[in-house]
Amino acid sequence: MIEILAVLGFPLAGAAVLAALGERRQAPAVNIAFSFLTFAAAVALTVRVIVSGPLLVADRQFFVDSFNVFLVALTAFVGLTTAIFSRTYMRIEQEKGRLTLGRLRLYHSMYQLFNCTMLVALLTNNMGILWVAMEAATLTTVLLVSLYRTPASLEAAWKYFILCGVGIAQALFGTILLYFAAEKLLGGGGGALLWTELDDVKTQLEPTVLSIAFVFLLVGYGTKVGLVPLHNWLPDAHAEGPTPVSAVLSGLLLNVALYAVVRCKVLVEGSLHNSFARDLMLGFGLLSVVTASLLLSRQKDVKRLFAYSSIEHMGIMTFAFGMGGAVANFAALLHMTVHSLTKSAIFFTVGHAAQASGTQIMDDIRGLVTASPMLGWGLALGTLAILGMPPFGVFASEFLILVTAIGERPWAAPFFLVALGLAFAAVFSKVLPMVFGATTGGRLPHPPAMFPVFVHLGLVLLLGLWIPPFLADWYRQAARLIG
Amino acid sequence: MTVPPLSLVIAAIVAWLAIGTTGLVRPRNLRFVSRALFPAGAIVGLALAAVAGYSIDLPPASAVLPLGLPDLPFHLRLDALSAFFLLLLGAAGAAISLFSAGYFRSSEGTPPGVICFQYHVFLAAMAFVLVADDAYAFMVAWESMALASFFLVITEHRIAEIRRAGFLYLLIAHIGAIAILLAFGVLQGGTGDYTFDSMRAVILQGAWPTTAFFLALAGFGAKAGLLPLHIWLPEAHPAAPSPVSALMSGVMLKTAIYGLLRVTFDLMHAQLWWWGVVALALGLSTALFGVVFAAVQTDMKRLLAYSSIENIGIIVAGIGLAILFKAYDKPLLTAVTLTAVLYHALNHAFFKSLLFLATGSVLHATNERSLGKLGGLIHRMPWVAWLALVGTLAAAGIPPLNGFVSEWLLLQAFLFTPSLPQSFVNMLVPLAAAALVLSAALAAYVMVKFFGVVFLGRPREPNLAYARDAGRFERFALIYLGAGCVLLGVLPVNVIALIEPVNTLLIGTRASQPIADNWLLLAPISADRSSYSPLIVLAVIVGVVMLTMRVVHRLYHGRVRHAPAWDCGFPLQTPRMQDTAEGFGQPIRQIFEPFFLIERHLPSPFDPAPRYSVKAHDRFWGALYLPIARGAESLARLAGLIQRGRISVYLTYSFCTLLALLFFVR
Amino acid sequence: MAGIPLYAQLINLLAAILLLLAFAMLTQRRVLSLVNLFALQGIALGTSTAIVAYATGQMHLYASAGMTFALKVGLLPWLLHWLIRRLDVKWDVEGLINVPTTMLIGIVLVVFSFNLAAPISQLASTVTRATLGIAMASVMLSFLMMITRRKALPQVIGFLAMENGLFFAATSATYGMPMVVELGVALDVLVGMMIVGVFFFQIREQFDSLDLKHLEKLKESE
Amino acid sequence: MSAAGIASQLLQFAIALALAPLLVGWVNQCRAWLQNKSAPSLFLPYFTIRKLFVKDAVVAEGASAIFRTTPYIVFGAMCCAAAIVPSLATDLPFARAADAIALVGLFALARVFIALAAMDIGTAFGSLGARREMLVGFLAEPALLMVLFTASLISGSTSLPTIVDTFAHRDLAIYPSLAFAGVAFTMVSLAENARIPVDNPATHLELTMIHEAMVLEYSARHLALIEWAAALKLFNYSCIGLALFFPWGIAAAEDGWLALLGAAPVLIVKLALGGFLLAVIETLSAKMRIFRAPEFLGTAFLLAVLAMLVNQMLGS
Repeated sequence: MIEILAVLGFPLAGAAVLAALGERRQAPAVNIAFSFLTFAAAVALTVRVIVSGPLLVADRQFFVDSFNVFLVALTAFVGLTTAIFSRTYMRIEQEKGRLTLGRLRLYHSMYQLFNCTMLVALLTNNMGILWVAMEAATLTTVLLVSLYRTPASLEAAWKYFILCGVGIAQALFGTILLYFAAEKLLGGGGGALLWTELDDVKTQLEPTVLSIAFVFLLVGYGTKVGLVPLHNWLPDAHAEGPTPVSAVLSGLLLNVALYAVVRCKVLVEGSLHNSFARDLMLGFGLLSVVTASLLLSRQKDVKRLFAYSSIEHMGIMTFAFGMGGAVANFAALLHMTVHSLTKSAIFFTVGHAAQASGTQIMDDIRGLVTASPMLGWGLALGTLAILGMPPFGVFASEFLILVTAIGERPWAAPFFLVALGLAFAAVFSKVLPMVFGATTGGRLPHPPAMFPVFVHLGLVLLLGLWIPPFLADWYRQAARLIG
Repeated sequence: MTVPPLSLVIAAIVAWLAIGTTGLVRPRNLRFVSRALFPAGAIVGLALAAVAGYSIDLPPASAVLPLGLPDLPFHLRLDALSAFFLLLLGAAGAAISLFSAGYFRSSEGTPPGVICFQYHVFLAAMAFVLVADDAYAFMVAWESMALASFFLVITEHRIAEIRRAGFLYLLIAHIGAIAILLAFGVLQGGTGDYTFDSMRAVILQGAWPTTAFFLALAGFGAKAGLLPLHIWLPEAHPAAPSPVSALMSGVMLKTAIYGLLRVTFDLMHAQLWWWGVVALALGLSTALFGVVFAAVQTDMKRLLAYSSIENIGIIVAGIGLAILFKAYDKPLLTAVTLTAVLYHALNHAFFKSLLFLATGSVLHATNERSLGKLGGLIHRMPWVAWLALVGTLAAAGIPPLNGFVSEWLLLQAFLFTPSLPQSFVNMLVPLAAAALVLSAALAAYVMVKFFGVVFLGRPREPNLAYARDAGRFERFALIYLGAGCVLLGVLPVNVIALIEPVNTLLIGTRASQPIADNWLLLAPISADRSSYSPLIVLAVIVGVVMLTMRVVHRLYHGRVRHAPAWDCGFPLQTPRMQDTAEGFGQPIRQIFEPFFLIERHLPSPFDPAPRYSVKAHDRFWGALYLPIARGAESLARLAGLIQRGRISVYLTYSFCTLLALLFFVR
Repeated sequence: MAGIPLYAQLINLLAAILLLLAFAMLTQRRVLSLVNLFALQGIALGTSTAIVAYATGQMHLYASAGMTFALKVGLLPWLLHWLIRRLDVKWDVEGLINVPTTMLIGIVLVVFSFNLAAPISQLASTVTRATLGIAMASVMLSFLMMITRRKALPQVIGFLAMENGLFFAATSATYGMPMVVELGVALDVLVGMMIVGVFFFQIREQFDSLDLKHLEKLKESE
Repeated sequence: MSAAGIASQLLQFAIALALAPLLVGWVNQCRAWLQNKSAPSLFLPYFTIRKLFVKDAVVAEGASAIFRTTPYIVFGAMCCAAAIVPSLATDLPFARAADAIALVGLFALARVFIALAAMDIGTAFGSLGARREMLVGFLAEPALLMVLFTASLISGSTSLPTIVDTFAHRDLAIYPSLAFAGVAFTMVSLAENARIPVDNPATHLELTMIHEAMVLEYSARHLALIEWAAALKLFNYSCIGLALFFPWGIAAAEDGWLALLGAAPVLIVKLALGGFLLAVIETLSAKMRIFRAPEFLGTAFLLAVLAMLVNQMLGS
């Protein structure tokens, strides 16, 4: 119980402290410290769950099982590395005069609050609180996206706020219907919204209400996941905000939204006894992969390019969860991990690259390898990892997903492969001239924070070649749980 | 044997990786990298070749590594087929590593340490491909090989064409890998078990074997450079530094051949005869296309790259013929054809690496690649010239050397086809034999052009006078490869004894009687039917030549006077009057006009500095690749319409999705 | 209507009023009256929650009714009025498509929501199950209103109207969610409004107008 | 490897060496008569070769070792080829080591070396001749191999003595495939030996010559060897033609000395007739433009493939 309190308490405390002394010079260091404490608490919680199995504490309000504990650990870890990266990044931004100290204060406190909301969304057992946490996450990041006060960032923030607000509202309606269906069985009061309760009784829930509820929930949380017809806010929000925010948005928030969708799918799956929920997710997933890979080739801005790549990868994960079965779920969970690690690493390098050449337009960034070799190689390896080149983990999960797709839904495999081929062609043709060739980029005033990048890529490489046994059982348990 | 060969092979792979990573420790230190690491890599290569040679006739050994996915760890297997190709990789790899010891200088491109790392990861990945025994391990090794070679191709990434060539190479390699993955998907036949053993057990029904075969042909053809997917080869090989292009041309293309043999002969049982016909036709058209384009090239490395396409075409044609024979259940004829295929693969690895390394030395001495600016190098670079002559004769398929032996075996195989029941095939095969012979003859034309324009005649540029011969390491590597070409050509019987177990593995039954009985005479079916003994031919020729030389010199005094060239009495002679590369290729351009897309630049009559240039382009760019690119472009523009920018439009998307789903649910 | 108890009839009446107000807001031209209609909707929502609290005796519903009154009738409308005065955006507001077509689409939406909610309401044990359809209809209508508005402020008001519809669905269909969730939703809406206020000032400062046509540069289709 | 075998092998090798210049002289004489010119002496080629041997060799400055060794290699290859082709008897132990395909390979070896030597000097004519020689080479070689394939398909083996044995002792049936092959073979041998339709042996007109352009720079003993090798090549080609299409009179392997002696006059008569036929062809036809050569050799190639197809179809 203490771990959960610690995991949630530290970011909240961090947000408060940073709100108070955000002005001072050592605010980034404090930010890192709090992130580190959160990470430590998350590790403690993970160990606790491994040792003693799922936790249901605080009068069943918080529920930690093998599915969300690895997401908590991942969120805390990426939060820590992003904090480390943002220290150097923000110092360079400050020296460039693009951010004042006041805004930095807002940035640091909102960053910690955002971490807290994500962790609450992951740990809570109450579907209502899950919705509230998601809404809070949206609100905290809206301000972060519009930190630079440029017309483009304002537009991105406004669209982000309206589209996600409307999406989340649908999710609220879905939650209400869920509550409505559950209330008949579990009676009024708090019990009807608890996931564990719903999970036990899901077979008797009313199918028609559940299917309509799932539609609202899928459209709601699907907007946050960035599934294609609802994805329009994602490229703008991820490209216009400061890089640490884009990294955390792309790396973590999308995962948390998908986590929520999967939680709902588990309930609906139990009651509907047909594959309606899974087919819906399959359809959205495949549509996202194909459309995103098509849109990739039209990008001019490097962060928009990788935002679309996030849409594509979220599509892959939704497709995998949609297929269901032990192997596909296992692959989807693995893909979640490696995608957030690789994507955040890429955003770190892209951030520094943009700072070095002063622009995010890809045609003006040239020859990173010669300007600063670490940055160039980091971006090259990161891009190859995200495109699913083998030694890296993304290939392992994509291999498993493709293999199950060929087995269970052969009609989908060709679309998948064509989309992956198109994405490879588009992204690599734009990144290759950026990394290699004669250099135009200037030097960075401070050495780029490449430590987080190579830690992430190292982990992804490790996962590509050898998945540690404890992690493998973790994923297997979660996969069985998801069903 | 105390240590099983498979673990030795794994040890070799790990050794290569270790050498590579030590290179990374001090990337800028050239002496350490070239004097210690590359020779070490060469020694590991030799050891690998020895182990592979030894274990070729041992029963297959397999092992499981703890790496890989939890429920699909890496399976490894060393059987006769992978042992043979490991032998090829080790032997050729050792020479090329030795050459690179002397070749790499601290150029401004990637630091030598990084090159050493990428190089040895490339070697390790290729070795891993040859021993992988399940789809996941194979794909990981396959694409790591493509990735490592991609980074090697763009070592001098300052130049735009090299970056473009690198991108094209990795893109087509990736598409090929996707096709291979689909092929494995079909081969596992719904069992969900992706190890090769289970694929061997699965009997596919209906149209699945055909789809699997054609997917594998497309996938491995993309890496080997078969016709429609060959575009990257003439771009990527010349772009890479010479030792890397030698490794790619000599060895990497053979991993694609290994993959094709593994899938068609080992994993799939049912072989339909018309697969063979398709592979035969595709192979021969690739061979003809490759050699015709090689004849009109003006860049020596592009010329060799196109000639690699030709040799790969011949090998795939041989595989097609082998499939044809196996489909009609003629084990002996399949054995002869497969021997020819494997023998040619080994030969090509040797003589193509020799030629690419020779161009490497020429490039280093003159740093000039276009044939128009070379010439007369035999005087200043005798070692390189004479060893390149050995490679040229081998590539042209001249009797005593190895190129001729594999061509001879393949022609013998073509001669046995009349025994096939299918009358249509009996008609087709003479034409196939004719096309094969035509491409072999054209190969001679190309090689004469290559050697003549580069090494013979008078130097076309003044700075060629300062060209120095190759260094110690480079010379030793060239000698090793030259000796390899000669030995492979002169001792075919022993080499075929090496290939015998591979045939038995691939065909299943033991061939009725060995192809080569006594060590001197190569007689595939029976001695009186057809036989060829290169050793005797070489001995007779050398004997006669020595005899005439002694007789002429002793009987008639051997006084020689040096004078300016006679040249029918024309007084004025300048080096520019020699044939240029375009000139030597002109007859081919004339005869094979429809093959090319010719772009001519003719000077106008009052042009102060008339420049005449002609470029022969590849029709496939316009016919196949640009339409695909344009199609993808227009599709993307269509998709771009979604992101129109207006928030109300986005809200409508969300609203319509909601209504559609609700309507659908009710 | 006679068979069911008085409070149910009152709730159905208030539901009808809520639907009427949603329609009115959909087609309203002037921003000021839009804010007043939103306040009226708040009142209707508050009273219906209070009636449900009285009928089911759930104490926390009284608290949420009080919160609705405080928030949706008091604070938010005052905040909107203050914003309108500071940004002087009192001019007329025309929608993207003309009023008759919006009305037509609105009616179609209401019909669709009714027969979508019909099977669910049979299952509801609560007396006021019929209101679920109305709540869904008002959510759809406010969604439509957000789509058809050109200016930022009316869009935000549409968003708040949607929150009202959801809140009404929560109270009428299921006699209110657990207290913690109610608080969370209210808090989110409040913070949302604070942020919107900040946005308005920034957009005003950048584009010196709140028209959404300035916010259309991030796109792919050029 | 019986003693008789070695003896007949050496005998045929010696006869080939001796008779080759005579055949060239005979052809030149016939041609002079047909063009009613006074014919040079029959033994003129012997005199020229002897004369050339005693002269001082003049070698161009830029020439490398290839230039000086090529005559010996070309001569060696031609001798090797002569040892394979059965002219008097089919008892040739060395033929066991190299079959028809190896024969074509030997011709290719000679052609490649002579082309390289031509390019070695670095003059315009050398590379011009080399390019044209390789052009004729890569078109003629496939046709030659197709002819040999047809013969080996009929006889079931690719080694020349076995082919001759099967052909010599078969009953006199009409083989249409062999007829086509014969015509194709004559066209190919005309091209390969630089005879009139493709190249004029006697000419020194720079623009038209192919073979002469390559040996332009040779003198004295090198030129002698090249001339002798060319004569030997013509002799080899005629022997192959006789062996494949007129095999009667070649002593079988097991016959004794008598058959060998008996076969000599038959060979001489056949060669005389062949030489005369060659002279007739040369007088009747004119030299073609170099880019007409591909069509000429293309028809030869077509005929050879047609022969093979006919053999498949009719079984004969």
